[in-house]
Amino acid sequence: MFDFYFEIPLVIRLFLQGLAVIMVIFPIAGACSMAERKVAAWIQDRPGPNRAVVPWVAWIPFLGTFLQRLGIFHVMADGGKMLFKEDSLPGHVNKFYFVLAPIVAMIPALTTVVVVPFGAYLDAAGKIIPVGLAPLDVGILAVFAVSSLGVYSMILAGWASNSKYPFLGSVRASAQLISYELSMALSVLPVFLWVNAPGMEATMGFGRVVEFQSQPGFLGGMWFGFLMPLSAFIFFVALFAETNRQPFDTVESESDLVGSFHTEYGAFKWGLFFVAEYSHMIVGSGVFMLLFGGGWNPLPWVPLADLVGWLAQITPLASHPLFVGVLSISIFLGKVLAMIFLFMWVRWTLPRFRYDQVMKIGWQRLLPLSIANLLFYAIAIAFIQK
Amino acid sequence: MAVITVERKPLTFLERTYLPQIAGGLKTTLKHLVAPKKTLEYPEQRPAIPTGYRGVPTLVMDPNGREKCVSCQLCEFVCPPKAIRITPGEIPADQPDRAHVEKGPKAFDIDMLRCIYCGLCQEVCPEEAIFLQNQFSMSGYSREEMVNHKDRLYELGGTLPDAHFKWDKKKAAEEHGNAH
Amino acid sequence: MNLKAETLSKIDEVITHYPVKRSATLPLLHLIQEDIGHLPADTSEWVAAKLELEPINVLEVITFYPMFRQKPIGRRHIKVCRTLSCALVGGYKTCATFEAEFKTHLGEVSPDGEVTVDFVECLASCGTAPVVLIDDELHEKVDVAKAKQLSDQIKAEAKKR
Amino acid sequence: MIATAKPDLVTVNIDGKEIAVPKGTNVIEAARLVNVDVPHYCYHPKLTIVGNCRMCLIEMGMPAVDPATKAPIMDPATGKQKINWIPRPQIGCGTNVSPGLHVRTTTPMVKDAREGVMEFLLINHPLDCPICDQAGECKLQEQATGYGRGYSRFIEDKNVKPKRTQLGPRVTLDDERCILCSRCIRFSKEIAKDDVLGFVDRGSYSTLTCFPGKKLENNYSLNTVDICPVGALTSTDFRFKMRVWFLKQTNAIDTESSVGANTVVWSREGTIYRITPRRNDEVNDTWMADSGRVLFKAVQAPDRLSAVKINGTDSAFDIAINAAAELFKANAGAVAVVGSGRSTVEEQFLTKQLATALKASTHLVSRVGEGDKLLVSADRNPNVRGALVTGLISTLPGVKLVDLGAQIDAGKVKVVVTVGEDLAAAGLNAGQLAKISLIVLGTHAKSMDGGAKVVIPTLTAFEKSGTFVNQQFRIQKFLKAVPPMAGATDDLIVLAKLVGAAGGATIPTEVNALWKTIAAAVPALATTTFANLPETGQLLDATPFSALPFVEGETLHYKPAQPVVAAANA
Repeated sequence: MFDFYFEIPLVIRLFLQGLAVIMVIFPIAGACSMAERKVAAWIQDRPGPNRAVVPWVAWIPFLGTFLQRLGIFHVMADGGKMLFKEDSLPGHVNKFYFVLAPIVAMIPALTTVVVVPFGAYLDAAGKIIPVGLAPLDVGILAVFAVSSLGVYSMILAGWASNSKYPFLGSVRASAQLISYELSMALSVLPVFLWVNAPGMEATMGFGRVVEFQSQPGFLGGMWFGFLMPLSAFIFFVALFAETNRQPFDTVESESDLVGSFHTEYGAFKWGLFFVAEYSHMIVGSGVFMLLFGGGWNPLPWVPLADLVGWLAQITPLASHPLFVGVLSISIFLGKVLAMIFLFMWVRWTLPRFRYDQVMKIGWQRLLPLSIANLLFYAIAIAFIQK
Repeated sequence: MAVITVERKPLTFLERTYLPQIAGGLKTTLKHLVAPKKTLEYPEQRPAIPTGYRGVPTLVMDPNGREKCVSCQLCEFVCPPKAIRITPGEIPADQPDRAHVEKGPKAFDIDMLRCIYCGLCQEVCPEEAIFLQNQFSMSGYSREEMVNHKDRLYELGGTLPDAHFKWDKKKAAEEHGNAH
Repeated sequence: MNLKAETLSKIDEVITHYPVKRSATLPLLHLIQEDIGHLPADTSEWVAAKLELEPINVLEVITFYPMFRQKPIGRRHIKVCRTLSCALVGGYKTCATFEAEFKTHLGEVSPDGEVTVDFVECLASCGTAPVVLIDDELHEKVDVAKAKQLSDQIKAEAKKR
Repeated sequence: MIATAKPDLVTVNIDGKEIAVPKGTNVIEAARLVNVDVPHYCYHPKLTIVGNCRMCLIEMGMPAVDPATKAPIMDPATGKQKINWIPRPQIGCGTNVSPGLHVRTTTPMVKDAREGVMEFLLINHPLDCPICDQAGECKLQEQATGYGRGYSRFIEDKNVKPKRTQLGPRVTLDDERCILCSRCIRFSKEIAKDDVLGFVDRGSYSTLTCFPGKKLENNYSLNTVDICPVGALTSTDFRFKMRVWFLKQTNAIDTESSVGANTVVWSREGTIYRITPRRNDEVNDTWMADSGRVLFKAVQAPDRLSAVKINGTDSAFDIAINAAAELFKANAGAVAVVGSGRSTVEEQFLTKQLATALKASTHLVSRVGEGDKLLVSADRNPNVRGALVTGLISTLPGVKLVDLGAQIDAGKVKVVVTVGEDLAAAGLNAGQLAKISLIVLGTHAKSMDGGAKVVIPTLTAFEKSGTFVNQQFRIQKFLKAVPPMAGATDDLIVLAKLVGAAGGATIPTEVNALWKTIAAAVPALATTTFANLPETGQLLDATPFSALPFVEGETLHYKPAQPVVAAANA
């Protein structure tokens, strides 16, 4: 059915796929920024942004008003503003690196998406095949490797700004990322230890992890989040730190560093930093869901295949590959968005840690914990898979 | 001075992880997420102005519609940011309802870009002619527009009830009083 | 100033009584009032010139004493005592009676030009209050009835003329 | 201890403080010397004492002596001589000091007396302070605060009196506010010798009036406004113009005649609102003439010069100086300088320097009017003696610039520099003016401005600091009251530039620095500095000029050295 697609030369196909990802990530990032403002408002008992409206939408009764009250047109207003306002370049900055920084920020943010599968479809054999741009075997390693490059953008931005607050912010950013990357990596190791059972072809890809969580049986159907709560917790906390979200946003920390690395930025360059931050969040949430949240499986002990099977009993259309693809992507996206809501919810609940607390948590709490966690599961898995 | 040492209860392990507190916090914010909104949508919904509110300073008329200000310039003197500027003038003798007051402002300007809404002008006014009233939003497109002139000040101020009738009494005394 | 020759000579004489001319101000004013009946507007200037003063000095004296009249009065001058003793036994009523009888108000000349009624301070006959001085003649215990009687008498005398 | 008094001094004790004062001093003045304030309304140091306000009531006593032996009676409790206090309070203004007099101003009796007097004074005083021009400098306001009861017990109706009587062309009377101190009446009678004010209807309705048909219109009428302790007499010109607490006070000198009355200029934000006299017992006591109080109106007059002009077209200052320099060069030896008796000493000094540099003849315009024997003298130039002292002129100026006219007619003078003088008004005729190239330094548009080659606007006396030498050869300074008008340049700067243009030395134009130059160049001013000049002025040695026939007749605190013979010449 989609054979024509596979007849397109590979380069163009990959280009189209890449474009598609950008076309999805950008609006979601924009929507996230909007959602952030709305969630913030609701948590603070405010209505939030609710003014902007496109004229012809405003004419639709009820729906127009509803959309306006929801504030969704502020995404367009904000985006338009960011695109069209004067993009000033301060006189005292290192111009080349200053312009380079937001570009550098975007590259890892968009690149990591490549290796993250965001759904699955049933092949002719009825086997669930993950959908992703590049289902690499090194999966998690690629994510770690590329996403940690994001910190270079902050260092570049802070240094190129030639201003003390951005510089302080960028120093904090590098320290914070190094501190938490360790725990993060250690926390996911037990997952891969488990899924790479002796005798199997070894992989660091996400497909196997989700596949593992889709197995029938009690342990199989149980997501890693339940199987390894400590790992999940450490990964979750480290994720906050990696994406510079509250309570770990000492990097941005507007109350003591003005705006930190993006103090001197404005307009679209500033916007790019935020799109990058949200892409990080999206990718991070995706990785968390793949590793600990069952991927595109709807519920614990209810794998996607079972759901498709049940639906197929109602209508045979349900086993159509396209439907399964859309269903799985929707489930996965839903989980990711739920994660992002969690990010926002936490943001408006917890106060920011002090910088020394951030370092202390990272090195003195999370790192020993993750090492202990790794040792525990290494031994446990050794016993189980003996 | 007695020093009372308050024994602090040591934190339990769970408390030291802060996780229960974080969960409690999340619960609180979740409650607020669905709670009814507490804000006013300002231009459409106006707040109720409490009595004694110090809004834009205005000039008021007495119940007879006569201007109360006699341009004593005490408000100009007391105004900390020097927002008030008065040009005093004499009320000509041919105005039957005002001539007995003798003096009134020829020009009365309040620069709302300078005004800090402190209310000292109202406090110092011996004639109770200047009041900070309910009006709280002032805007304009130019600096000139932000200067309230006398006409505008009276338009904003209107007429307030007044129990003194000092000048009415004075006029009555002039007409029927202890004149020799 | 239209003074009688007799008054003028009296004035010149009275000035010599005092070491400084200024002191003759009061006697001069009395003499002029006796002559004319009141003190016309140019009195101050005339007396000032006479006594080498400034007119304002004389005017101050004229306005100070209630007995100096700056306006003409009626042919008869009725002064009713207003001070405590007389007021207590009906001085106010007496005064009102005179006012009603001659259809006039205090200090004004009655319409027929006959009298001026004044309500004045103590006439120094408290024992026989209320007292009334008509020109230079003192009338004692003038109650309302006697006031009417006095009024009739004045009216009758006026008719005779 | 009672100090031994000098023969003409009397030692008194005021609130426990001993002070020796000259005989004849009254208690208010004696108390002032020990910084004890005795409140008063009717008393004025330069007027007779009437003692009718009763505000200065104080307690007095004399040391007790035994009537028989005249031996002092000692108080065993204190070991000092007993004081016989007079049981009733006495007025301070009407009591002259006597040896050993004891005064108490802080006792309950004095306090009660003051409260009582204040209460009576306020009975009929209207609550006019918000509209009253005197508010802020009102004795009644101050003393009601300082010594009054603080609240009113008066529930009856106040007397109603005329509110805006025009006593004269310059004075407005509000009779309700009058507290009957009679200062104005005494001033009119004693100082102005124009006895037109008086109280009529004395009693509850005492009213200050001008005699019907007369007006308070003598040239000193506004002094009554100054001495009025309340707001009864107000200046019609200043009425309702500005509250006094906004006004900045600057010491100045009256420029209308050679009396040099000391004044205070009251201004706010560069606008002058009024001029009042300043006490100088050697010159003008506490008075000044009305005519001197309106001089400030010249500062903002519509005909003020505000642009440098060359041949009638607007130009720039430096170009004008260059044009002057060219005129000087082209007509070397044929230049005359007309100085002014209205210029300051500093300007006259620079004018003299200019004349020296140009080798020019100097002239001064004379203004002779009639003296009023009080504070306006016959010589209407405030500073002719300054010109004599600085050497700008050596003889008194002749009438109508006859010398200069003759020189022009003879063709000896082709360029005239005039410092603030209108040559047409000063006596040159149109033909003479047509023959010369004129360089004008002036403040106001004048008839010959159109014909002048170079016109440089300069400052009025209110916009600059300087000194004048008055008829007594008293050098007095005045200070800048308001900032200079835009477009006008300080006379000193213009003159110094002209001196430079004429090839002379550079002279500092800052007044203190300039005075160092002046002190070095002018022997009579060798010991004078601008900064340290006393408030009351400094008398200069007049002997070198004693032979000159000055035109002034006798005025307050001035007697001409010789009978006025110059009048005959004039």
